[in-house]
Amino acid sequence: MNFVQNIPALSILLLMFCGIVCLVLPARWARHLADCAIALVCAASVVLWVAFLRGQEVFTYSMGEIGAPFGNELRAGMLEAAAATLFSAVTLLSILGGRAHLRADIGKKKVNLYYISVLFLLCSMLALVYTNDLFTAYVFVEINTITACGIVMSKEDGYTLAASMRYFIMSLIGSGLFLIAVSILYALTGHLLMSNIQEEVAALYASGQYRAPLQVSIALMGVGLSLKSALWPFSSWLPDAHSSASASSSAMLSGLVLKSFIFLLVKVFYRVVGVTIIPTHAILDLLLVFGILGMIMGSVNALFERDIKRMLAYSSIGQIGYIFCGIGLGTIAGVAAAMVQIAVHACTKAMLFCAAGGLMDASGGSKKFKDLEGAGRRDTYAGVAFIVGTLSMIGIPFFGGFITKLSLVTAAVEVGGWRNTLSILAIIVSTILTAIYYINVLAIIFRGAETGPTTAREKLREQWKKQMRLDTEYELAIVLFILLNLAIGLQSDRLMDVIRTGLAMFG
Amino acid sequence: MNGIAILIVIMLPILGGALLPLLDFDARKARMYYVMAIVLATSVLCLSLISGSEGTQFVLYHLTSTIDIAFRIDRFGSVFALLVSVLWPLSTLYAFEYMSHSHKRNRFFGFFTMSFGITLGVAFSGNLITMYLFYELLTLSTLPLITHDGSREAKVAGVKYLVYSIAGATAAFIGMIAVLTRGGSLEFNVIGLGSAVTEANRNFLDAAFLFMFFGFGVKAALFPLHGWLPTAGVAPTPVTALLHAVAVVKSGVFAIGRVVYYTYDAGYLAGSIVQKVALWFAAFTIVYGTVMAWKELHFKKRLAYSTVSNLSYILFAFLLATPQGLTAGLLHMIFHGLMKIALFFVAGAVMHQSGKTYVTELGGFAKAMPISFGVFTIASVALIGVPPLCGFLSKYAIAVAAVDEGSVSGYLGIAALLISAVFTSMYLLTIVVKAYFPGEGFDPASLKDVKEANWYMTLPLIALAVLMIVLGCLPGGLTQFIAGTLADAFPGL
Amino acid sequence: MTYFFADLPEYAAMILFGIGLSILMLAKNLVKKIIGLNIMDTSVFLFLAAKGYVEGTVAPIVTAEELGRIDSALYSNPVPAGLVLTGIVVSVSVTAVLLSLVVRLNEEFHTLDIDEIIHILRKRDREDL
Amino acid sequence: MTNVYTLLKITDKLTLQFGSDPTGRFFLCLVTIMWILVGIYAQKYKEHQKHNARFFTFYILTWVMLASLTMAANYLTMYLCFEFMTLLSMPLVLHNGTPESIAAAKKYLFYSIFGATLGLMGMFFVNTYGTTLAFTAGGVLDPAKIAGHETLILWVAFLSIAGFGAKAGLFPLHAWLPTAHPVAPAPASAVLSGCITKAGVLCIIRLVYQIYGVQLLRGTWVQMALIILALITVFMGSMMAFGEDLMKKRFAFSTVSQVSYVLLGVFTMNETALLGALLHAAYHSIIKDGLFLCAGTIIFWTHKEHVSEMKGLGRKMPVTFGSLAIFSLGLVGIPPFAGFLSKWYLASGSLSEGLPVLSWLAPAILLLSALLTAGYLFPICIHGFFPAEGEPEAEGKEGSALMLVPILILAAATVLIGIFASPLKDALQAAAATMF
Repeated sequence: MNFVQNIPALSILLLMFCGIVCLVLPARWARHLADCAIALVCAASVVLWVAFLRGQEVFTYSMGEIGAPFGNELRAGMLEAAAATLFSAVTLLSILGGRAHLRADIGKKKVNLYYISVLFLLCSMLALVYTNDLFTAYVFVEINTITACGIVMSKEDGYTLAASMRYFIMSLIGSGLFLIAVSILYALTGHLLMSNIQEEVAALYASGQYRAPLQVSIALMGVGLSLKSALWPFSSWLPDAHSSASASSSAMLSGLVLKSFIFLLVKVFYRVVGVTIIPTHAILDLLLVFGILGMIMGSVNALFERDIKRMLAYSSIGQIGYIFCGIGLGTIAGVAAAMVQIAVHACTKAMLFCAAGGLMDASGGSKKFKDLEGAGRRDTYAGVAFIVGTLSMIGIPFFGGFITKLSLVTAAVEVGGWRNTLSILAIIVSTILTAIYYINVLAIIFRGAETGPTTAREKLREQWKKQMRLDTEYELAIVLFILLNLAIGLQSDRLMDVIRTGLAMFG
Repeated sequence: MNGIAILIVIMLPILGGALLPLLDFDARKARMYYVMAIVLATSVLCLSLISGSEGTQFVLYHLTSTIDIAFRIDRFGSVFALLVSVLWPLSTLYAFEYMSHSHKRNRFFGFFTMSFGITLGVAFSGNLITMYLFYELLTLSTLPLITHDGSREAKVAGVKYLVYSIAGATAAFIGMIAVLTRGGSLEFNVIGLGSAVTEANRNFLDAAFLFMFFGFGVKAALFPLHGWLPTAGVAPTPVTALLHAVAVVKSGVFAIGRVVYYTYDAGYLAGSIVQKVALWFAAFTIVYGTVMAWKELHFKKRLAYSTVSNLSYILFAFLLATPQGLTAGLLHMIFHGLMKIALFFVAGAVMHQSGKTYVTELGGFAKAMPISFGVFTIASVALIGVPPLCGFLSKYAIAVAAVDEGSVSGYLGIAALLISAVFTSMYLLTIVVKAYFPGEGFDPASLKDVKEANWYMTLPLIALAVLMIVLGCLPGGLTQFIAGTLADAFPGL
Repeated sequence: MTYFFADLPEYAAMILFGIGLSILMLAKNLVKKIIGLNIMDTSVFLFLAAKGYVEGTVAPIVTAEELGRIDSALYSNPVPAGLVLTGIVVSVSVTAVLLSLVVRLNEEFHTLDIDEIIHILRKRDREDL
Repeated sequence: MTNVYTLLKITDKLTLQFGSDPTGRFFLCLVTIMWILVGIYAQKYKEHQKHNARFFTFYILTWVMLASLTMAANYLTMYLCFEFMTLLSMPLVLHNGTPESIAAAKKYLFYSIFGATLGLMGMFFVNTYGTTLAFTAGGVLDPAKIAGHETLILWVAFLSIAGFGAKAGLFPLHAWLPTAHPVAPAPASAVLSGCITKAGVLCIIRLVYQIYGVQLLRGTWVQMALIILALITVFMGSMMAFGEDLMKKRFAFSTVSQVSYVLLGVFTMNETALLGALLHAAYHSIIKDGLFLCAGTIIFWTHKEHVSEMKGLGRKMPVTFGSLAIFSLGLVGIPPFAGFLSKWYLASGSLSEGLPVLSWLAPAILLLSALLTAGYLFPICIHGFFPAEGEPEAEGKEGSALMLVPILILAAATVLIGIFASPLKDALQAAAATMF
């Protein structure tokens, strides 16, 4: 057995272990431990990814001695490795980018607890990515829920408590549905491992037995997971939760947590149900329609929002719609587009939330538009981040968003019938709306009274000094986020290759 | 080497403009010299590129396996670049004076200069996606110019502009991707989609063409999509003049020309139903624009509607998909640029000197501002199409192209052209008459505070008037230059 | 009829799941919501346990010497039991977190009604603006 | 065309060329003489108005363009001169600066431009279907190219000819004439009516005979339609004039009617009729200029604009009213005054053409119109000299020499050209012959 095959299990276990250790560490050490652990996981994931690029075959890794069909398995392929890399990298950057806020929002005493949540959150996301076992997936879904709520409510003001309560309840409904669906599937097939279930499902489909319960369980899984990933209209909890949390929490929640459930959903669709059966299932149409509605409604809501973090949260609802639109198209190209969007949105939205934190810092902590005027000049990193984010969201070539749009449109023009028309129209409409509200933000954060020529220069110098004192971690995070975005935009061929190979490894 | 030169021409004004707010000039003069130096350097470089480096191709970056960011200099793009690089320095000069009392001049000139590079980028794009890139950037870089004065009206106009433009660009993008999936490439190759056209693909490609036509048609102010242009008139006049009569709108027209002749080829379109649909829309817009201009009393809005109409002249010519159509369209693209920018400059000069914005308030202005209104008269007469001024030549060429093409849609266009000519005379000459002959009861004392604008404003005007006359009388060099596009677009010819 | 009785636990599980889900979604009182959640989870455990039990079999406890000589059809499926156990752990921990959250909310807003809490927040928001 | 001079070569096909041919020379002479006479008259009339520098500038510029038009050697040049003539003559109409005059000037402008635009459309098609744009007797259309497109070409011909007809007051584009003339200063009305309308006629002659060619048009529905339009205009103009009280407007309607006599001759498309047309163009110029100058004189001294106010005025202004009587006799066409000969040729040309119905209808309408002409012109003189019993004595006095001399010259011309018609007739016959 090749060493790299240990990486999935080890990274999950490492994160868990570190999380537990953090409990007894003082805040500062907890911080360093968390940073190192996540960085290590990130590096390990990269190693795994590289191994796949070098020709490593897809492999399964049994936890414990008991093998299939009873044992618990992890399974890794190209796409899983890439997703793990993305998740850990973005988590790391989000923590870096929102660090300044953590101190203010949580208080020194409890920061180590926050890092526990983060480590377990990442751990659960990686587990969702790697696991080959549906019940394990359920367990980690719940861990994910608890830790995600944990990082929201860590701020401990009225807003976050209420918001995390709503978030919790919605999530529990989702995971409850997921659980019952898993149980039904288990009852039907007698298996919990994805690959085994797929064989059974194919056999059941061929024989025509138990069609109804099978359909119901697929639908329940789809609904349950889309509930957790905030597909419109199940997204009412999201704006509150994402906007009230601390900057790095928002970044992770919007950028990653939602995506981990979508990743699981894709796995369910293509590894559990199977690529031959799923395109015939009505759940895809449902997801497409709601994805499209989400694209539009999210943007419409964002349009009227006067609070920068809520606006970003609504924007996430819209962007999640893109992902579901891609999945709902029911073609491999569509899923590939969804995967691209997962990557692009993860790094763009996380960056924007971090930058929003910076803007708030520069405006006395307020997140209302009226207080943010000129904030982009006061905090140029955030300003640049918003420019990049806007260009990416509109879909200017060189930026990640362009690749999303490219792949989604490519997928959309090739499917037939109403899906084609509807999705193309939705893309147009939502692009317009997105452009409007992001440019509106740009206009606000770069607005500012023109000062006289002499004072302007003095101010610039003063600003420069202030900038130097700013948090270098935050700046580093923003720069890396921008680079990540550009990297996706510039090296999209490789990304697409990875996704295509990865999806092929699913089958 | 020349590839790098293209990049320099495009990036110089973009970077120069972007740096302007950072440099933060104290003195008006210093900023003026800086901006002028950049603009002039770009123009000179651009002109020397056009004259010396035709046929250069340059791939900047392989964005994906099928999509490159590439530049090239061909005659079609050169014509547009020529127009832009001649008019930009004039407008910049004009803008210095016009904006002298405005606030946020750094921002204004920053974006104004950036737009120059971006427009050149559109001209020198080597494939559809590169063009799309610059096309989108153009929207974004001109948006702050429209909302410059910060009033509510300006914001509304900005949002409207943004909505229309982004919608159009996205639609065009979808068309492009459709072409990419069926045609396999986004390069401007003269064979067009010939090899990709099969019975099965035909409808698909037709739909893609319409997507691109209406998508780019937004900037070209095609009828149902023109709404942003008149409202964008709230922008400062140099912007309205240069961008909304030349750079922005022409980039839409230019893009459609690219699509017609370089992505699809003329053979694909000639006689097809999509060509007819497109021609009808263009013809209708010609009439609609002039009628609206005639009804409009706001000076700049009237000119904006006139632009709506005239842009469709160009579109109409391009859509004929014949060699004559191509050259006629390009000719009108250049000439309309000259004429319309002159008209807008006069409108701006009037606003700047007197604050008057409605055509009904212009009684007797010719006496107060003789140079401006002299040029206005020349430009009006040229736009109506009176020989030997330049507007006649291009209109004539378009009409003759339509006659030669010989289809019913072509004749429809001629009819539209003629109706438009009459309305053009009506909406422009009424202003001339009003300005020169205010009639009985006019009190000259009411205009005693109105002075002719200074040379920053009048020099561009005079230069434009001279160009209009000279090019109208001796278009030989220009037509030859334009005829050079035929070798590319019609290789068999 | 026998068919119905044979599947009785499954039907009961489904009905309970529905009840639990409804309470979780519709109840205003947070504690009731948590009760609903527990009902829902328990129903799933019932379902799993019912699936694991096979009529006429014994518990799957196998000594070392029996290994390799036995007929697996004689034993109940052990996996559901394991699942139920795991599920209970998860459910308990979620309930714990939720209850602590409820306590904090009660401290903050002096109510257990989620609608009221939202209402209070909205009002604060408006005062902010 | 002889002595062709190329001023500017815009493209290979589009050139600005000037040249002369008998028809052009005839119109040039006519226009120039009229311009000088009216110019002399205006030296006195200018006391009546402001902004004289402007007036004379445009007066001369209009002449320059009109003269250029007569010498234009190809379609493009003609179109250019036509447009500029419109633009430059417009300030003459609005010279008074009243709101009505400005509105009238705009009406004049837009009608003319609309007409010219239709004319321009002809050029588009001639460019493609013809061999050249230069005026060539017999037409320039290439039979090989138009084969199969006859309907199209005929429509184009019809529309472009009718377009230039706007300037000549051809129904249905005549409406600017009665609006523009009453508000313009008298000298402007005179040249507008006497000369500028003839520019429209000249353009139509060029199109019919030297661009489309008689072969193409003769006997087609286009010829019939144009003749019918001309006849409608002749009759309608006279009727309207008959019912009009405002003197200058009456004369304007008269112009509408009379110019269509000329057009009728042009459209009949044989040598006799064309001769009649050219003759009538000359006569009408002289007479109508004279009439407007008389009207101007009356207005200048008495400020009376309505015919009904002029009863008994002839006694105070005998020379003016005497001339008016001579002009009236000429216009009605009573031998030996000028108008007779032209109508004779028009009628005989029409009869010899042999078009169904129209051959005899045209002379009949000419006759009817002549009666109407008598009906609207003679009463002015009669009431002028012989007011009814009990009319109050009219106020007024005879004008100055500067005004009277041009009028008298014109009156003398009316008589003399009528009596000694042959030199003019011979010259015009030669001119007409070159058209075929």
